[in-house]
Amino acid sequence: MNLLQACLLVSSALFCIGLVTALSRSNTILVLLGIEIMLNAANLNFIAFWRFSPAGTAPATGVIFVLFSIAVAAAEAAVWLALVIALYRHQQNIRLQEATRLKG
Amino acid sequence: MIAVTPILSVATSVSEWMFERATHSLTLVATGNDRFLERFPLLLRDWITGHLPESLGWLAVSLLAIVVILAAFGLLFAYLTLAERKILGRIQNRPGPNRTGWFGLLQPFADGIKAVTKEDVVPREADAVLHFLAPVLLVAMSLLGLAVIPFGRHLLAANLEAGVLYFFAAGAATELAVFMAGWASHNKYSLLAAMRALAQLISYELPLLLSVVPVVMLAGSLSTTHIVDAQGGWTFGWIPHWHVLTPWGFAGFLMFMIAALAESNRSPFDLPEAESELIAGHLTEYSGFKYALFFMAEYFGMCGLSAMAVTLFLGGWQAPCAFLEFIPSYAWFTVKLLTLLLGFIWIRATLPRLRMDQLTRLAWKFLVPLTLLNLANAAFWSLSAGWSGPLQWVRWAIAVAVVVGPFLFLGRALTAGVAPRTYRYA
Amino acid sequence: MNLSASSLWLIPALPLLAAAIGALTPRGGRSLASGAAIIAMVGALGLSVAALGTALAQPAVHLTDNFTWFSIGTDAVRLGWLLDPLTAFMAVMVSFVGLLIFIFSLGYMKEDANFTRFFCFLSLFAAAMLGVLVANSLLLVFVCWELVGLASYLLIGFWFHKPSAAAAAKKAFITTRIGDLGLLLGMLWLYHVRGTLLFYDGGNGVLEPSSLALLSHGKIAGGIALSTAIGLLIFCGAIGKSGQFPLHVWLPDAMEGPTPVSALIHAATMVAAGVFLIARVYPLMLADQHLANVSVHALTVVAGIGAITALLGAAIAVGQNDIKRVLAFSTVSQLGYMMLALGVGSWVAAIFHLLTHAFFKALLFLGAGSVIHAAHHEQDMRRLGGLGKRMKVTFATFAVGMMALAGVPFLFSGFWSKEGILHAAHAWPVSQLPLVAGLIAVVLTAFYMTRLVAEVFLGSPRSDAASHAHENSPVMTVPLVILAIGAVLLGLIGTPAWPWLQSNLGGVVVPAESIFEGPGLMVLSIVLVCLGLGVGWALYGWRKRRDAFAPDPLAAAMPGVFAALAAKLGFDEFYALTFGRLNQLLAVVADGLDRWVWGGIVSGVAWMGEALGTFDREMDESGLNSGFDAASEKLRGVGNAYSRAQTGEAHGYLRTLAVAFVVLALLLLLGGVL
Amino acid sequence: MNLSFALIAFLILASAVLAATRRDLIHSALLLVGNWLGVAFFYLWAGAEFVAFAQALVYVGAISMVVLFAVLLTRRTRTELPLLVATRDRVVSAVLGGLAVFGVLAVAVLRTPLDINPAKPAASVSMLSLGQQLMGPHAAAVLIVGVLLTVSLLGAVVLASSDADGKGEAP
Repeated sequence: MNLLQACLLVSSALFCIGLVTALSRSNTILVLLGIEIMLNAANLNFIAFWRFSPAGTAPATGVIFVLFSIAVAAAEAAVWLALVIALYRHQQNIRLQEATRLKG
Repeated sequence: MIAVTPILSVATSVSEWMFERATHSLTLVATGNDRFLERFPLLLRDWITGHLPESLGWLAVSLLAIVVILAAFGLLFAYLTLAERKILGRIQNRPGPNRTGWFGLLQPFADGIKAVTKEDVVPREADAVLHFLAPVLLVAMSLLGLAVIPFGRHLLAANLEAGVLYFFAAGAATELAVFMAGWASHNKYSLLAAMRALAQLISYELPLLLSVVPVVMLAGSLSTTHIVDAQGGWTFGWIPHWHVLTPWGFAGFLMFMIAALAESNRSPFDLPEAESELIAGHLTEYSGFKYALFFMAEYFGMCGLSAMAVTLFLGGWQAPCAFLEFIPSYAWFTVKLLTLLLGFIWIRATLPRLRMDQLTRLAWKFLVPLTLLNLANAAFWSLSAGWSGPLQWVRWAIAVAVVVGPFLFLGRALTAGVAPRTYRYA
Repeated sequence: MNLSASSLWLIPALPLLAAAIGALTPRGGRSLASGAAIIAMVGALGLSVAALGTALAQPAVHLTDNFTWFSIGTDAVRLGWLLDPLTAFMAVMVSFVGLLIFIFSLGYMKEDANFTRFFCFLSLFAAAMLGVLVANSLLLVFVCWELVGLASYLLIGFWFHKPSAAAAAKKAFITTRIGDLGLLLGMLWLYHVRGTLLFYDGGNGVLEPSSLALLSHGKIAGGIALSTAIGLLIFCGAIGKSGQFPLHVWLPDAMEGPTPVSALIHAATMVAAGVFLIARVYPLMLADQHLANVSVHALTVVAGIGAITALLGAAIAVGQNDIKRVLAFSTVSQLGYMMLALGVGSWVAAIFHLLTHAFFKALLFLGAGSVIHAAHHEQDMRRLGGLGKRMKVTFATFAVGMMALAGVPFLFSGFWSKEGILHAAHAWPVSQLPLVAGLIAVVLTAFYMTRLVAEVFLGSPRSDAASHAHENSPVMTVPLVILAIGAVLLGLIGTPAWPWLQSNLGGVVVPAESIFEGPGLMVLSIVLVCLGLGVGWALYGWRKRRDAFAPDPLAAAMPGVFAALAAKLGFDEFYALTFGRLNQLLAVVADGLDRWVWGGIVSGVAWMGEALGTFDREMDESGLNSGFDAASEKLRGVGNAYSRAQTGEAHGYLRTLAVAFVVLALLLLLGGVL
Repeated sequence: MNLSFALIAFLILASAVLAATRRDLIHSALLLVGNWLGVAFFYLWAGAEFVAFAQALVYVGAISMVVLFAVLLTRRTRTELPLLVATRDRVVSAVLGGLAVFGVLAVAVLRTPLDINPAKPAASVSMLSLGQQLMGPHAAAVLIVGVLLTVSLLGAVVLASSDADGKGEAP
């Protein structure tokens, strides 16, 4: 196991922690936080691959990818804050399993 | 346990990273051929580190920088509180503290001893861990930013390529600490204050950063040393090339200072600790040394933002005239820093506190549009750098118009319908 | 002080900026709009003086700065700036006189509700005129030329709530457009022949020898040279702009605008543009002179038109009763002089007269404005009178202007510039008729100006307004004094004894002669001036008018002639009867075509579309719909079945995703793909 | 090098696990901030300074604020809800699912032969070249992200704004 694989394992573990959080918690905020963790895990991968890529290839693609990913995460955070507030206004709590009103 | 791990980890990774930086700045020193006074701090440092083995040199250099910053700003903090009390007193026509030591010069130390010896009260319902962590984190975070400020020609703790970004990233965590303090106290006033602080800090983070962007754009670098270097030189030997002396720089400086006032929770933006509404805000449940730590953090934050303003707009350690260069650079930096800090105190004594709606309106409807326009103005300034002759005047006229016109227009539009206040029974 | 040709654009740009500021200022911002306009004019004046300094360093050189505006294919449309003494002298005059008029307007328009709009338009006017001056391309000249027209339209119709003002603005606009059509045609022709419209372009410009040789070689039908035809078309534009016969009719009507506007139009900007244009393209006008076997030379036409206009304007001015109309017709007449000078070959004399005329005509108009302002907008000279005692400054300065215009000898600038023109006409080899016309006009000019001054300033007040008039504030009188000083002194730079202006304008040193050059002609013209003044004094000054309704002494003597002159020789009616009628007839025909022919075709097409639509709809409803209905039912059934999988629980979806991922990855791993 | 990596990894994972298991939402959120900081330290360790500071600025400075706002705006009482049976089932299934995913990922990572190049200098991408790349080949993406941020901000405002007439509320 080399350092790159260690990085990837850490990011896989982080991803799975995020997944478990998103799956197990009923609070919408925590579910969304779990998703943020997964996003971070993915970013970790980008940086790890960029750091250990062979010299002379792909100048800064990993870094730029992560920058855009962070920007998108910021946009996402704004939207999910609004979603949580709208949800709270509609059902007076933020339990995700109760938000099934659009079911067909 | 929770608290120790991150701190350990931080310490190791940051110190390793500092090592590379420190070695980098070591090489920079040898080329200096300036006066003795200018190099004196470096000589002192080399003399101290010279007694240590080579392998520990970098550690000593880093530690020395930290110790010097802590000592200097700790002392500055102590006497700034005294100065503030004295100046406020003089402005309000009373003497201020004058009993402890000559002219009250020992007052800060008396205050410190008193704070340490007081009982540290933690409410029963409070979240003990967070209650303890909040002041610690606050002080730590407000100190971090000082690492990238060039206090003199050779006095810089960490020469980062992204120094400006680092400064604001470090500052971002202070909001978190304020929130922690408010929430952990389990007191409704504290929580209200924390909410206010959050809203205020988020609102003013934007104009603060946006007013910095033009400087970064014009200097072409995020590094604080480069930004200071970009402001070097004089026209006719006595007009410095500081950013504040350009239309966009002047406007940017003013807006940066307004946002900095709000970011450091100083009057007239001290709503989170508005004593007439919220007792003492997020400080309500704190006493003794923790309370003192909060104050320390506030002053460190103020010093950090002022130092950044000096670096970005007022030419950093550059002397104002060519023939004044014989005075060492760190003296100039100190003079500029103290001027801004006294400005902070003066403003506190002069202006009444804003209301919450006025506060957010000022940020979103006034400062943010103006900073965005200023960004365009700076872009114009950089594009028109080659204009000469009569065009030079046109360039100035346009740049000034872009600054002044929207200011008047927005100011008028926002105060429309608000009659000047009359105090009939006062 | 020096100003390079590449910075020349700043001169018109400053007033243009002021106009923009004025346009954006709300009604309340009076001081902002007027301040911007006046500061811009001061700036333009400073730059113009600097430009003059640059130009006088090498009077014979045309400094240019050309640039490419845009490119089409391989052709590039190029514009440029031109700096020579002609540009510089004109720019100094326009910005100086304009500045004084702006300052005067501060007082004159003080009570007007649309003060800011007025200054916006004034600045636009000045900017357009300065643009004409600095342009080095006929195209750029044309653009600014039309802007001048637009600004004059806006300003003449400034009081558009008055029907007469609105009509006058329209008339001015349309009449000058007729001339501009000729200019546009000439421009297109020139571009067709030469492929460029730059005046000077290092040997390739249209006014440079190679181009002129080419143009004067080509002959077209009727035995006239190509350059003659193009020059005459360009002259059409000048006829319209400078109010020459037969398109002079708009100029007197333009008096409906505020008086500072009249001053600006008559003195500095609009009418000067025509004379300036001919002076600018003078090499082109001159190109056919060496040809002997052509039917007509361009300049002969110019001289003829100028002589007719000079005579006609002076004659009609005798019969007018409105102060401003008298002055307007005197402008027509003086412009005729300038054209005459151009036509007889002395463009330098024309520009000299243009400069002096700008000063004393601005002075006269502003003086008239001062009178009108003081007398509560009473303009009929029969109802004024006796103002000399009440308005001493105005009277004194107005008298200076009157004497300059009449050509009172030696002291006044008008005398010297007019002498220059008369001498040039005398030296013209082709004909002496222009000289005769000019000399008759000299008598008439002296006569009607004496009449004007006597009626307005002498005698006793003949209405309430006149008896309550008093002197205006310094903001109005100081410009008058400055202009009066200019009207006296400006003549000194162009006397035959010291022809500084003439030498510098053309870049060719004119030898100095004695003051009394060609004594015979000068004595004759002095005698004629005295004759005009004397007759005027005898008729109007000796026995003053008692009341507003007493008949004019001249009308009493020659009722038929006076009535014809008062009716402006019936030009307006003649045009209404001929061109107006023709236009109406064409409009009726066009209306009929529109209503019946084109309208019918459009209705027919519309009806066909409607019929097609109806047919389509029927097809859809009966044929296609049933098939779609059946398909939709099927889709709905599938959708119902599918929607059962949607539980609405977000956790469930995410879980499914995770399990599916694991299964897929296991398949790949075990299947040995990885 | 390896020691600090281990510490950072431990910080990241421990704070994430603790955040996922805390009852108190505020504690979870604050621990998560620690997690994000850990990720920033990882970037710093990997030599991506700019990204590390951006991460700190955006996550610690902005997104954490949004989280805390959401918590405070939707909190009713401080008392915790009883653990429901249905919740316990879900937790068990979630942990099983998570372990399965981790297993698959770990196997995939360990079985793949990966060449690494540790000799690469840490800060290989200078701020200048990063900026030139962003404004050069990636300029379109920067613009699009700008538009995205604006649109999401507007969308968030529309979503969260209360309906003025009150009729927009669902029945």
